[in-house]
Amino acid sequence: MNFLRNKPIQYLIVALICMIIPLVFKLQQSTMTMLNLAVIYSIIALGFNILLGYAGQISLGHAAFMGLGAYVSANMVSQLHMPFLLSLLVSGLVPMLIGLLLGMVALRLEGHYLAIATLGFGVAIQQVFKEWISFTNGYSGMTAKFPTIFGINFRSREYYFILSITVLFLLSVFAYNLLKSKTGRALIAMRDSEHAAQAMGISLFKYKLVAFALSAFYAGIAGSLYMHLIRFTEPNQWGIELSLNLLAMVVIGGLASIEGSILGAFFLTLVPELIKEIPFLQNIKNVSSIFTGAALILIIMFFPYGLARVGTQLKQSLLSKKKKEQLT
Amino acid sequence: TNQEGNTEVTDTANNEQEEAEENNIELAQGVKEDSIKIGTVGVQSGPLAFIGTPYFAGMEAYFNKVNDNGGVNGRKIELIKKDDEFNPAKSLQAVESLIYDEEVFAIVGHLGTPGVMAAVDTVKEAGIPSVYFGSGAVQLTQAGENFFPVQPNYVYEGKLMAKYAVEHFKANNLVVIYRNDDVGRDGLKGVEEGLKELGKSDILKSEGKLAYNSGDTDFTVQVQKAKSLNPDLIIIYGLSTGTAGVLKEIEKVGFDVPMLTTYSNADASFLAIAAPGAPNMIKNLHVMGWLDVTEESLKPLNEAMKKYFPDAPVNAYTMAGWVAAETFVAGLKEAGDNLSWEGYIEAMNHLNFTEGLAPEISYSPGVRQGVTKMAISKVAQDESGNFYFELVSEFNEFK
Amino acid sequence: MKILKVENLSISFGGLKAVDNLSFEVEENSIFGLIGPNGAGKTTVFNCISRFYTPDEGRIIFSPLTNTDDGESRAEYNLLDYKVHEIIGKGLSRTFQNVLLVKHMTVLENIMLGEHSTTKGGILSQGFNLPIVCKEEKRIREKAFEIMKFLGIDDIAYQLAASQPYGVQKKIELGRALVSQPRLIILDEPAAGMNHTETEELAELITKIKNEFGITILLVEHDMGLVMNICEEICVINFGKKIAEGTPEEIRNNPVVQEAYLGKGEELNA
Amino acid sequence: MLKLRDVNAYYGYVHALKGISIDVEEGKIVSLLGANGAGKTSTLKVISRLVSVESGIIEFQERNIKNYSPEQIVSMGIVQVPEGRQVFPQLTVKENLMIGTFTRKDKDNIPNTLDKVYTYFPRLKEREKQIAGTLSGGEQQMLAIGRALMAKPKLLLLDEPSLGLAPLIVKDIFEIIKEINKEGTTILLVEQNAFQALQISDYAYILETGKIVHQGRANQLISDQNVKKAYLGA
Amino acid sequence: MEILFQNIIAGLETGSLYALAALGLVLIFRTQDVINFAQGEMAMFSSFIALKIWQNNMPYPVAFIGAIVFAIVLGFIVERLFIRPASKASLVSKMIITLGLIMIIDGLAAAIFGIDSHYFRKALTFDNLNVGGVIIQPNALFIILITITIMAILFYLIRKTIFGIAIRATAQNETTAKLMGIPVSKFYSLSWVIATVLGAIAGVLIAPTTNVSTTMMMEVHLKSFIAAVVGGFSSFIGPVVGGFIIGILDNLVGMYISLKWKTVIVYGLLIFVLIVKPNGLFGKVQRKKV
Ligand SMILES: Nc1ncnc2c1ncn2[C@@H]1O[C@H](COP(=O)(O)OP(=O)(O)OP(=O)(O)O)[C@@H](O)[C@H]1O
Ligand SMILES: Nc1ncnc2c1ncn2[C@@H]1O[C@H](COP(=O)(O)OP(=O)(O)OP(=O)(O)O)[C@@H](O)[C@H]1O
Ligand SMILES: CC(C)C[C@H](N)C(=O)O
Ligand SMILES: [Mg+2]
Ligand SMILES: [Mg+2]
Repeated sequence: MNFLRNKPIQYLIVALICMIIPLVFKLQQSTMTMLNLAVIYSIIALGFNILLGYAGQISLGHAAFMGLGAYVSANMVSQLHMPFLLSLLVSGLVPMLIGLLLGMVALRLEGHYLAIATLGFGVAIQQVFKEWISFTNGYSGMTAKFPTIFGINFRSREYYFILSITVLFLLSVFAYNLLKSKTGRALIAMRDSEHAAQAMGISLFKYKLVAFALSAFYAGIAGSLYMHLIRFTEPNQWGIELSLNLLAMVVIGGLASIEGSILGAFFLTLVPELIKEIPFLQNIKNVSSIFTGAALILIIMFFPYGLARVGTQLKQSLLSKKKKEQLT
Repeated sequence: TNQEGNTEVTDTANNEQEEAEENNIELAQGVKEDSIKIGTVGVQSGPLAFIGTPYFAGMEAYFNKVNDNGGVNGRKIELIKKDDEFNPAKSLQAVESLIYDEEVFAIVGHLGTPGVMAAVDTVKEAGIPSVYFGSGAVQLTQAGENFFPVQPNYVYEGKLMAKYAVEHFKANNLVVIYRNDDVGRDGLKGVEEGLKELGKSDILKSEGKLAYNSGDTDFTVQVQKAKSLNPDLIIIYGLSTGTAGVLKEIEKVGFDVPMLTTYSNADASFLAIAAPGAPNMIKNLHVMGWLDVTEESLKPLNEAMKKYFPDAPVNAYTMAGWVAAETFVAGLKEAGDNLSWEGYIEAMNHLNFTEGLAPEISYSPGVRQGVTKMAISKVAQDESGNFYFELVSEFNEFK
Repeated sequence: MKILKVENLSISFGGLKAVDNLSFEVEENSIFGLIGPNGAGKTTVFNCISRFYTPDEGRIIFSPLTNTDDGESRAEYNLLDYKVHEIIGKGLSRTFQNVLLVKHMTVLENIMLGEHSTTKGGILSQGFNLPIVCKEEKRIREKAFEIMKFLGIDDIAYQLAASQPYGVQKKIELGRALVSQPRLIILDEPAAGMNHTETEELAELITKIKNEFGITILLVEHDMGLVMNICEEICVINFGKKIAEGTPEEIRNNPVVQEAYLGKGEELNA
Repeated sequence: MLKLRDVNAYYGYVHALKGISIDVEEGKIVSLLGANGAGKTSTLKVISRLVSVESGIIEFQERNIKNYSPEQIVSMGIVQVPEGRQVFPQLTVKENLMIGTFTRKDKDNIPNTLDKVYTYFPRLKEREKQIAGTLSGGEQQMLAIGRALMAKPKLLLLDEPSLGLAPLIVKDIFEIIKEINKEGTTILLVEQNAFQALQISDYAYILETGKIVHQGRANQLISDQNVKKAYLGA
Repeated sequence: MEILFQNIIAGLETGSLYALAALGLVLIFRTQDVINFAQGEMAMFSSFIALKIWQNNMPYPVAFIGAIVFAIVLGFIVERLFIRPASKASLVSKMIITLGLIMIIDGLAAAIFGIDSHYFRKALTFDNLNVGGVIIQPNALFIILITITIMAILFYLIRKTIFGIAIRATAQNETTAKLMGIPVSKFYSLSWVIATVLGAIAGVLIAPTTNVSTTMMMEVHLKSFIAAVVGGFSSFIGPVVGGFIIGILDNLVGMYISLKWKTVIVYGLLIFVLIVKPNGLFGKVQRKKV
């Protein structure tokens, strides 16, 4: 059973279970759409966590990358009639190139200044979406089709779920491998002490670019998957609100944690919808927003290291209590 | 665009048709002996809730009234409401939930262009009747036989504004200040098209097209530019806050010129925020209208609102919701007991509804224009200083 | 043979000349001390050598022995041509006056960080966990353990670096500098915060590093016991200028140094 | 003046202080010695109420201060020079010094104290307007000590004041400590430089892994062969 | 020429609204290193209080003071209830708390006050001045004046008094600040209270321009961030000048370059300014010492 300790294998098992559940138990279609969305947000959150959690670089403009991925992929599939898989890859690569630009900005800026510069970047890109009609169809919005891979059409929400989980799984394993080796150490070192990192031979230039490029890549992939699930997009979606939501996902899920990114994304996608379903709350206006806000705050107060580390945190406090008792 | 999708859909549609032929009293989903379940989707929370909330209230008020009077053919109408937060993905999710999980008979009054557009394919593939869209998107007139848009689309309204500009205002020099988004851009496009068809393209120069952004608070540039062009009419194609902001600036610099704005602003709540900031210049303002807003015809709405939602305001959005419900029920009455989807669509194809707030709503096979007649009203002031709209033209069509 | 030559180095901050036309040379495989009163400019010199600062004037030449295919050869680098992160790859590593460990890493990971520049494998091969990456990880891990054993901190390999006492943190930093297989290590006050016994251990350790690994050591330190004990040559600076240079014995008895820095002889040995 | 009885403290589940009892008499200099990680800093933090105590008694001038907040401790006259020169890096030297006077009531005497600190550390006067973060290590240490002196404390807690200071200045520091002690400030001193610390102290405690293993009059400890071997070096 | 001046004057007025909103933001940033995303929402809530008082036929000054009193309470409660319990959380986590606050405050405001926009009067309602064809509203001058006064007071407080030094020290190193006897937690309360009051003042003065509604501060708030960053977070003059610059730039770009692309251009300029001066126009550049 030793191989079960291998993280990628654990991921694989979880992924397989998740794929099978909807096939066995028929879930409602809208629920499946929501779960698909949660998986897609997990992908962008994962990329964003590499940036924020590991590399310590903030961005408040990441929604723009997801939007870019969505538009690139819609154009490639619908206008250029490219195969979906190729489009998926390209819709990761294009934002990645733009991500490099943002990385350059990050070389000069820190902390809150970086936050605002990236926010400005996001707003500017969003504005480009609004004005560049030939690429985005402006406010009228862009439509897309369900993807076809090797002749199989992913119109059913269950099949689509298999597709999105597969992508999430692959990207999680990639992230895991990367973060446990040289790059991961370099990013963390850069986050904790730029001086120490530099002295150890870590090029801030290289690793800031790597972090921004990777996270933009993940965002673009998520955008493409979103586009072919919802089959419609328009510029207003890719604004600050989504970028801030993303930030919230990663923080409450757990910074610098792959599982945390996924937990956070699921939390912020599902919880507001579930709250709306609670019968006796339905008459209160804006319950969902109020309760989601409260939940966010409570999680940070009680589990400052995020949902992913709730277990460890509880274990530790129990342990310290026990040890103290033993000692006194 | 969607090859595979389409064939499959026609397949299922065929199946249903066959079933219906075999068994004539087969009712569509959502229809029961004494009830009929329908759904609606719109924004109820977040920054745009000010649109969706009164809109839903208007709809509910009408359905409540119908139900209190015994329903339609003995069937009470059960309305399922979904909040999409103006997010297209959530809107799609809501529509899916209504069609496949709640299994409603029809979607009524789906609100918000992005959400409507995101769900177009799904609604089309399902074949479910969708009546009234809280959207001025022009694409809906071509979306399919099961789509029944009602409110004028922005492009059409723009065209009609051009016509009024030329015929009513005798304008020779026009300026358009528009909200730089789907609403304003479609409106501007309409004005341009209208002028072109009227052979008057020269009265709107490219310097005369002035955009503002939805969040703008400072309209100095737009008003200064407009002023320097010396126009004889300004069309303001924007929603309430922006339009009020423009008016305030116009008041500030004392710019005395006739103005025309969209039907979205044709209600008292707009006057309430715009008038105090521009007490003089607002009297130059004209609004388009597609509804008959005389006290007389508003009476049922006002009464129903007083009864069911005493605290809610009655504004353009309430009226829109009311019309959505009216239109759906009109179709329902027309269809009688033939409550399959085909039956309803068939009935709507012959609808000519004239008893409602809108002067006339009619469809025929292949024609999904919705409302085409609009009139203009001017802002006036009564003795006690209150502002109100005064109808100053007939209901006209473009052409 | 000189491994490091600092020539006419000057740097100023605002109006303050922190280092003023300073030159000194460090003999290969020796322990060289750079001492001087507080604010004399020692850390600033280190920061210039490790390229955190760019001097206003002067040159810094680093000429380590490098292993090439056909035996050892001597390279010559003008350090001012390189960026901070390129220095360690040339065979020069450093520690910091205010210990700079990566707080959220274990001791082991901190030390592995020192091997960053010698680890092979690109982003993609790491992401796909190619065999070369596994092999490299294994190699640097073993190397890290070797160093930790040498320093006697292998038992805390998996603990967080930040919760270690100050003295241990200094050792971890030393290990991190050592693991990159440098030819020259520059140490900024390694004994600060250590007590007498610990300082003696440190002295042994530094000598051992020199002897066993053949690494040259350039040292800034205020603990005169340590400096006099292990340094072969000492350069004394004050106000950024060199005021004396020589063997410990010469320095100890130099009146200028006594006046500016040491105080009278007897107090020294206390 | 200060009394600790059987104090236990934890970091998470690390038992850092295991039943520490210490007395500091008014007007005296008391040293706290021990190897790395023995718990010296933790003891000072417990007194300043930065680390919470699990059990035990902390009294200052007969008052139980266990539930006081750090700022209350300071206003009672206990001021600490923290380990590792914790200056405020973005403030100027002068501003750092002024922070020291935050709780002082006798605002009129502040210029005097400032003059005094400047005579102790002339370098600080030269650098009055420099941003503290750019000072050299030793200069920062001087600043940290000077800042505490600005508060005119009744009890001064010094955590390794000689850290990173040049030999001449170290000598000065111990002179300064003696001097302010003479002027009425009681001192609790943590030092690695044990020999010099004992020379100016009246009494000393030796800590090992969170426990007090030796204590006694300073001059006795200096001559105690065991202590000398284990803690002071030959 | 008149048009140019008209645009600049209007830009100054709008800019001072951004600046006013930014001052509260910067204050909290300076004391706690936290960016308070909810600053705008808190200001919105206070503005509603003023509106309600005014709508109940109370005189304008009463409404104004009512909003300020409310803001004092609100700032205190928010700090005690939401920020302090999370004192151990990281800085980004605190940012998320303020995001959560947005959701709560927005939700509550909509539930309590409804979702409609309301007209609110100006502080000064004298007739407009006409200076050589340029029309100036006395109210605009009043707003600009208030902004500069508040800026000056804050500047003095932070730069010159022992409290100011203590506030800055606390932001740099909380633990050591405590060791110096600074009542850190009281300072935090106080800075939230002051910041919320500043927000309320901004809100009440902005209301005549944006109308009072749950969304009234959205755009202003965003611009105020940018103002703070362009000017530099490390001073109080910076954000004010930053606000003026953005207000004027917005108009000039719209006037002379393009109304449609002005957002892209202004944000592009912002990023450019930051790249050239990474600490903002008034921020100090510091060589970090190792
Ligand atoms: N970035 C800077 N800006 C201004 N002054 C600086 C800067 N860096 C160093 N200094 C000044 O330059 C002088 C030399 O500092 P440096 O840190 O090199 O001293 P040092 O010899 O290492 O002293 P110590 O033994 O106390 O660590 C000091 O007086 C310091 O205040
Ligand atoms: N923040 C912390 N988290 C966990 N453990 C800690 C923390 N701070 C100190 N410790 C542990 O508590 C013990 C006592 O530490 P303390 O800093 O008091 O020692 P010290 O005697 O001051 O040592 P030094 O001479 O190195 O300053 C040590 O084992 C240390 O590892
Ligand atoms: C006027 C409203 C009923 C419609 C809304 N403005 C929309 O975008 O679709
Ligand atoms: Mg130094
Ligand atoms: Mg200590």
